Amino acid sequence: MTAMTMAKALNTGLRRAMEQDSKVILFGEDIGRLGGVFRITDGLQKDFGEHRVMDAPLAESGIVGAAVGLAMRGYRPVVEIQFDGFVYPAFDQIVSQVAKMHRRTEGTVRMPIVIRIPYGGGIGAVEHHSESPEAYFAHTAGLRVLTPGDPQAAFVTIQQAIACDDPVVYFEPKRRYWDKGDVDEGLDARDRQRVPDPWQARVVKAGDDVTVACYGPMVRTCLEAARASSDASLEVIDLQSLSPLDIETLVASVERTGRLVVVHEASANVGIGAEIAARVTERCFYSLEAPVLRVTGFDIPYPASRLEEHFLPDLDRVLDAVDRAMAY
Amino acid sequence: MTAMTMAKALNTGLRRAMEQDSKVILFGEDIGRLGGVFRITDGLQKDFGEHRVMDAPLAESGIVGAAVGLAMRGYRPVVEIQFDGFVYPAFDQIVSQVAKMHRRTEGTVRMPIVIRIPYGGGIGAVEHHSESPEAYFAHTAGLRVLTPGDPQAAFVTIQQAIACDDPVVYFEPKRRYWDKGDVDEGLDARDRQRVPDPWQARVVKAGDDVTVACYGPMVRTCLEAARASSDASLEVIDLQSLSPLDIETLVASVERTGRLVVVHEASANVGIGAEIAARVTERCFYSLEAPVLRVTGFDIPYPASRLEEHFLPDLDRVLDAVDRAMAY
Amino acid sequence: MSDGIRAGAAIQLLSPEGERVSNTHYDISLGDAELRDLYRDMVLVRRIDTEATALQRQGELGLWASSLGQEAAQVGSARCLRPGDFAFPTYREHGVTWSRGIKPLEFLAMFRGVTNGGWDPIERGCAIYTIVIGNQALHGAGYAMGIQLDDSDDAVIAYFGDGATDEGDVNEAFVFGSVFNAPVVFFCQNNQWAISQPRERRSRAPIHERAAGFGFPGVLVDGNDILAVMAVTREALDRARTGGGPTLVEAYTYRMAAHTTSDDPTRYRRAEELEIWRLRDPIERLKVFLARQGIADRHYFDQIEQEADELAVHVRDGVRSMPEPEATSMFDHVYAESHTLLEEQRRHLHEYEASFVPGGSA
Amino acid sequence: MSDGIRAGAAIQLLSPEGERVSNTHYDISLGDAELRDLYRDMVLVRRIDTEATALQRQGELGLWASSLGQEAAQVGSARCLRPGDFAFPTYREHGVTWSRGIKPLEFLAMFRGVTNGGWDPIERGCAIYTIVIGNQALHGAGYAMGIQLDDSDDAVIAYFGDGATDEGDVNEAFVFGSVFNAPVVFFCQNNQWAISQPRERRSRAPIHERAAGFGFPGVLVDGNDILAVMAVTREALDRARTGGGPTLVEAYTYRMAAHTTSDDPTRYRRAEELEIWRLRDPIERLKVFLARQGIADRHYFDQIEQEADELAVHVRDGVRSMPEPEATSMFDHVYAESHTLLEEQRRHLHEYEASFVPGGSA
Ligand SMILES: Cc1ncc(C[n+]2csc(CCOP(=O)(O)OP(=O)(O)O)c2C)c(N)n1
Ligand SMILES: Cc1ncc(C[n+]2csc(CCOP(=O)(O)OP(=O)(O)O)c2C)c(N)n1
Ligand SMILES: [Mg+2]
Ligand SMILES: [Mg+2]
Repeated sequence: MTAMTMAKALNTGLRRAMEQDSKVILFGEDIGRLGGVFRITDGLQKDFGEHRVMDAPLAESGIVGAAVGLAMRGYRPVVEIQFDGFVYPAFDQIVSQVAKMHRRTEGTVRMPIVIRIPYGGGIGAVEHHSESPEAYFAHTAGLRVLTPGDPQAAFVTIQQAIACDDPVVYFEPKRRYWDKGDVDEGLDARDRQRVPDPWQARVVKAGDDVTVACYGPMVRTCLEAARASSDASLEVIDLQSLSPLDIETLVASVERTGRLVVVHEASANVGIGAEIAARVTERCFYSLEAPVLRVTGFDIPYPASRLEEHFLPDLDRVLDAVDRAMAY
Repeated sequence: MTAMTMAKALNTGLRRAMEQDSKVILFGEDIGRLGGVFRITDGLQKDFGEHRVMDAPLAESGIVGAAVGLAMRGYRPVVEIQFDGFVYPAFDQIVSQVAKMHRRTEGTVRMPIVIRIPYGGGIGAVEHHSESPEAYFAHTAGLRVLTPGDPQAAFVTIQQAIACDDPVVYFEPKRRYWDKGDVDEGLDARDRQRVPDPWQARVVKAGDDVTVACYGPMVRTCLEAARASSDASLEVIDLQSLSPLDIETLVASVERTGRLVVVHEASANVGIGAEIAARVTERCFYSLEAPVLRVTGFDIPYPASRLEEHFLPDLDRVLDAVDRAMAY
Repeated sequence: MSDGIRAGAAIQLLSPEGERVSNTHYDISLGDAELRDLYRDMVLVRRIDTEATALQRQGELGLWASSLGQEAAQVGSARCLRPGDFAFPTYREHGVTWSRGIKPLEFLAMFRGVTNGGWDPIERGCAIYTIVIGNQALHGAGYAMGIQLDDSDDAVIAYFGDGATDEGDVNEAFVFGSVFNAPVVFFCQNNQWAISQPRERRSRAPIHERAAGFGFPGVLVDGNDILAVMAVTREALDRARTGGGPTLVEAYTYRMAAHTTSDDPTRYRRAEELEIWRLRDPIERLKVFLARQGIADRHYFDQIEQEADELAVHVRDGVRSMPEPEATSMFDHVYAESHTLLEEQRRHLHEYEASFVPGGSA
Repeated sequence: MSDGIRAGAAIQLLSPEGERVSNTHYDISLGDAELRDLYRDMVLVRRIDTEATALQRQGELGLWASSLGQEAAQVGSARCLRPGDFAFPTYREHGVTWSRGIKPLEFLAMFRGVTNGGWDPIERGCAIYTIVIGNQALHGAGYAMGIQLDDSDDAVIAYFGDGATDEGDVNEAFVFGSVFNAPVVFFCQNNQWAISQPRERRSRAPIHERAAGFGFPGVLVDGNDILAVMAVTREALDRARTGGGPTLVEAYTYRMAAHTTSDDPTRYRRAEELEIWRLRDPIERLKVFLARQGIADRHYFDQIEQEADELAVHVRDGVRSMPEPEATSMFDHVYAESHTLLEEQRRHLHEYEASFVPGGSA
C-alpha cells in the first residue's frame, strides 16, 4: 500500500495501462509537455513519446471524432477533455458516433474509447470549470459512465475503463485530485479474481438506518456525514458506475434500512438521483419507510465561485436530508 | 374552429407571431423556398421576405450561435433544427450560452430564442431521424422545454414560446404533424384570460383509477389506451411543459387515483419519467398504491425503422403497465 | 460564383463530348479492360440507383438517396484505393461502396430499415454510411492518424458534400489533417445542392480554395470526368502515402435526382438546370470515348445492359425478400458486453411479445 | 512556419524601435492628444493587469488571465469602435473592455468570483467575457446579421486567440460571416501560444490566410504596433459598415505572462523567447515614438505613472471590498420569469441557511 493522491493514482493507472497495451494512446489538449492542466498525464509523454501521448488541437469535437477513427484503426484512445464545461462541443460525436457505432455496425466496430473529464465544483474556479454533466451521458444508451470515489478506485477503474471494449465516459472528481488514500499498486487491474467489478456499487460504510447513495466528489462528503451522524446509522454506497447503475446493491441495502438519500453535485432535475429514486422505489415499494430524498445542486447554472459553497451539497445538507428521511 | 393538421397549426401560429412582432425571424436549414423538410414554414418566406425567413448554412452550432447574437441585437429568432438527431452539434451553444446567458449577465441580456425540433419516431425514417432527446434539455437549467399534444396546443404554444423571454426548446411530435384537430384560429395567444398557461399540464381525459402522464406523440397513444381500457378508468395528463414540470397537476390527480404511469418514447434511463416518478413519489408518498411505472423506449440507440414498432410504446404497452399498476 | 466547368478551371481529361483532353500536370493511362470496367461499374451503380428509387416508390425501401450523375466522382475516386485503404462515405456514395466490394443488398439494407449498418467496415475498408453531416470527415482524419502511428503507407479517403463544408466538424477535420500531416484525402462532391440550398449559398470562395487556408493543397476536378477524377485522386492518395499530408479534392458534379426520395426539387430548382447537366453525363461521356476509340463496341454495351438488367432483378428480389430482423436483436451489440438492466429489458420485451402469440409464454 | 514579424509580412507603421514606418496601403494620422491617450490607456490597462496578478497571488481573485504584451492589439482595435458597435471579447481582452468604458472593477468581478458577468452588454456595446473557446465568434456573426436586418452601419468586432481557430465554431462563424456578408471583423490575437501549444501546432498555414478560403480578406498586422493595429482595424470596420463584409485580422503579438495565474509556462517554453518579445513591447514602442516626436515629455509620462498608481490603489481596495453576493441571488435571472420549482428551492435554501443563524427562522 502506498499513500498517494487521486491525481497520482490516475497517473499511475494510465502508465500501467500504457505499459500493458501498446495500442493505448492518450490524446488531449495540453497533455504532453504540460502534463495536462491537472498534471494527470505528467511525465507520460516523456516516457512513452509523442506518438503515444499526443497534444491535440483545440477542438473537442475533433478530438473525439479523431478518436473514433483511431479506434477503428485498432487503437484504444484515452481522450482528455480539459474541463467538464468543454465537453459539449464534442457532444454530437459522443452521442451520435461513439455511443452508437458498435450497435450501428452490428458489433463489427468497437469503440474502446475512454473520455476522461475532470468534473464538479468546489475549487473556486471560473465559469464552465465546475460542472457535473454526467446525467447527459448516463441518459445516452451505448455509453458507460464511471467515476472513482477514492485513489484506490481511481487507480483500478481507469485501467478497467481502458481495458473495456465499450466507450467509457470517465468522470474525475477534480476537487478530490489532491486527496490522499492508500493505493495497492501491486494489484493487477486485469485480475478479475482479486479486483472488484467496476460496474458494481461499493458499500464504503455499513449502517442500519439510512442508505446514502453518492459518487465521485460526494463520497468523501457522505462518509464525513456518516461519521458526524449521531442519531442515525448511515450506510454509504459509492455508486462508482453511473451507467449502468448497479441497482441490486442499492436494493439490498434499502430493503434493510428502508430509507434512501441520494447525493450529487449535479442539478436534481432529470438527474442521476431521479433515476435511482424511480428504480429503487419500484423495486422496494413495500420496504421504503420514506420517499427517496435527493440532496443535489440546485436547478440553476453553476453559480459564481463565491457562491458555490451554498450550491454544493455538504455534510450538513446530507444530515438534514437524513433527518427528514428519519422523520417519516 | 377549423380542422387542421398540426403542421398547418404550427405554420399558422408562426405566421401569427410574425405578423404581431416584426422582431420575430425564422432561421434554419431549407426553411425558405422549400418551406422546411416538413413544410412547417411553407409560404412564410414568400410572404415575409428573405430577411424574416432566412435559409441558414448547414451548421447547427452556427445557427444557434448566430441566434444568440441576433437575440442580443433585439431579435426573437425562431430556429429550426431539421431533425432531432441533428441538434447535438448545437449542444454546446445551447447549454453554455443560450441556457446561461440571462443568468450570466444578471438579467441584462435576454435570450428569447425558440429552438424548434421535430422529434420522435414512428415514421419509418433512417437513423438520427427518430430520436427523443428532450431529457438533455430538461436537465439543463435555464432552458424551458415545450411540446404540443394536438393541433390546438401547437397553434397556441408556438406563439407563447415565441413571446416568452426565456429560451424555449420546442419539440414537435413529427409523427403527429399530419393528425388533424380543431383549432380556434380566433384565439389570441396573448390573451392570458382566455388562453391556457403553457407551463401547465392539461388533463386531456378525466378518470379515476390510474393517472397516465404523457406528452407529444404519446398523447394520442394514451388517449387511445384510455378509450380501450375496460377494467380501469384512466386519467390522461398531457404534460406539455417538460421544463419546468407542472408537478401540482400530477399530484392533484395521483392523490385521487393513487397510481401513475408515465409514458414517453425516449429511453427510460435518467429520463423525464424518472424525474416525475421521483417527484410525485416524494409528494404523494402516502397516497400511492403502486410505484410509479414507466412505459418508454428501451435503453438502446433508436433501432432501425423495421424494428421501431417494437421499440415505441403503444396502446398495449400502456395498458399492460396500467394492469401492473392495478395489480399492486 | 462562376461555373467551375465553364470557367475551365477544373481539371479535365475527357471533354463532355467524350474527347480526350490533355492537361499539363495530370494524366492517366489505363488499359482497355480497366476502361471498360469503369464504364461497367458506373452503369451497374446507376442501375442499382434506378432500381432503388423504384423500390422506394413501391414502399420496399423507407428512403433512397440517389447517386444519379455522381457515378464518375464516386467510382473514379474509390477505384484508386488499395485494399488496405479506408473510405468514409456519406449516405450517397453508392459508387464508392460498390467499388469497395460491398454488395448492393448490403448497402440497401439500411434504406430498407433492417439495419443501420450492413457490412463489416474493418473487413471491407469502408465505414458504414454516415448521415450526420460532417462526422465522418473527423473519423477519416483520426483513422489516418492511426495509419501514421502504424508507420503504414495506407491512406484514407473521406467523402462529404458541398453543404458539409459549412459544418464545424469538416473544418476541424482539416485542422487535424493539417496539424498531424495525416494521410487523408478529403473528397468533396460539389453536386451544386445541399437539399434546397444552391452552391451560391455556401461561403463565397470556391470550395477547393478552403484547403490553402489550412495549409494543404486543394484541387478542382471535373467530377463527371472519370479519368480526371482518377488522375487527381491518385495523385492525392500518393501524396498522402508518401508523407505529403492531406489534399482537398473538389469534384464538380451535379445531383441529377431529388435530394432523397422524400424531397421535391421542383420547389426550389428549375428543370433547365438539369438539361445542361444531362449533356455532361459521366456515363455517356465515357461511353462515347470508348466507342470512338474502339475500346468497346455495341456488343459490349449490350452485354453490360443485360448484366444491369440481371442485377436489377437481383436487387429487386433481394430487397423484397430481405429477412426481417428479430425484435430483440435491437438489444444486441449495444454494448460489447451487455449488462443486467438491458438484459432485463430484452427479456421483458420477449415475454411481453410472446404473450400475444397464442400459446406463447406469458 | 516563419516569424510573421521578422518576415516583414505584417503591416507595421511603427518599428520596434519606435520609428514611424510607411506602408503603401495602410496609414493613419492621429492628433497628439489621441496619441497620448493611446499611451495612457495601454499603461493603465497594464497596471490593472499587474495589480490583478498580485491580487490573485494574495487570494483576492480566483484566477487572472493576463493581457500583458497584448495592449496594443486590444486598445488599438477597440479604439476604432463607435458607440453603436459591438465587441465580443474572450476572457483576456481587458484592453478592449477598458476601451469600451467598462470599469476595472466591473471586469475584475468575474475573476473574483462574485459574478459571471459584471456589466450590461447591451448598454456598453460589449459582451461579457466568454470562456468557452470560439463561442463568441458566432455571436458576433449573428449580431452582425442583426445589424444588417436593421439596415444600420454599425459593426461588430469578435475577438479570439490563435488556438481558437481550431474550433468548429470559429470556422462556422467565418461561414456565416461570408454567406451573409455580415459587418463583422474577426480579430485574432495570435499571441503564439494556446496554453502550452505553440503556434507551430496550429494548422500549417498562417492564420490570416484562412480567410481567403471563406471568401473574405485576411490581414496580418504587427499586433504590438498600435498605429498599425488601428489602421488595419479601421479599414476592416469601414469595409464592414459599407457592405464589404467580414475581414479576418491576425494581430501578431505575444502572451508575455503565463496563460493564467494557474499556469506554469516554464514547463513548456523557454525564457529566451520572452526576451525577444520584450524588445517589441507595445508600450515602450509608442513611448519612444511620443518622446522622439516631442508629443509627450517626461512630465506627461510621470503623470500617467501617477495616475496608474492611483488606479492600482483603487483596484486593490475595490477588489478587496467588493460586496459578497447573497446566497439566494443565484436563483435570480435563471429565467426572465421564474417558476414554482425554482422558487421552492430558493425558499428552501433561505430557510435552511437561516436555521444555522441563532434566532433565524427554521
Ligand atoms: C448535422 C446534420 N444536419 C442536417 C442534416 C440534414 N441533411 C441531410 S443531407 C443535407 C444536405 C447535405 O448537403 P451536401 O453536404 O451538399 O451533400 P449532398 O446531400 O448534396 O450529397 C442535410 C441538411 C444532417 N443529415 N446532419
Ligand atoms: C471549448 C474550450 N476548450 C478548452 C478550453 C480551455 N482553454 C482555455 S484557454 C485555452 C487556450 C486558448 O488559446 P488561444 O485561443 O490562443 O487564446 P489565448 O489564451 O492565447 O488568449 C484553452 C484550451 C476552453 N476554455 N474552451
Ligand atoms: Mg451537395
Ligand atoms: Mg493564444
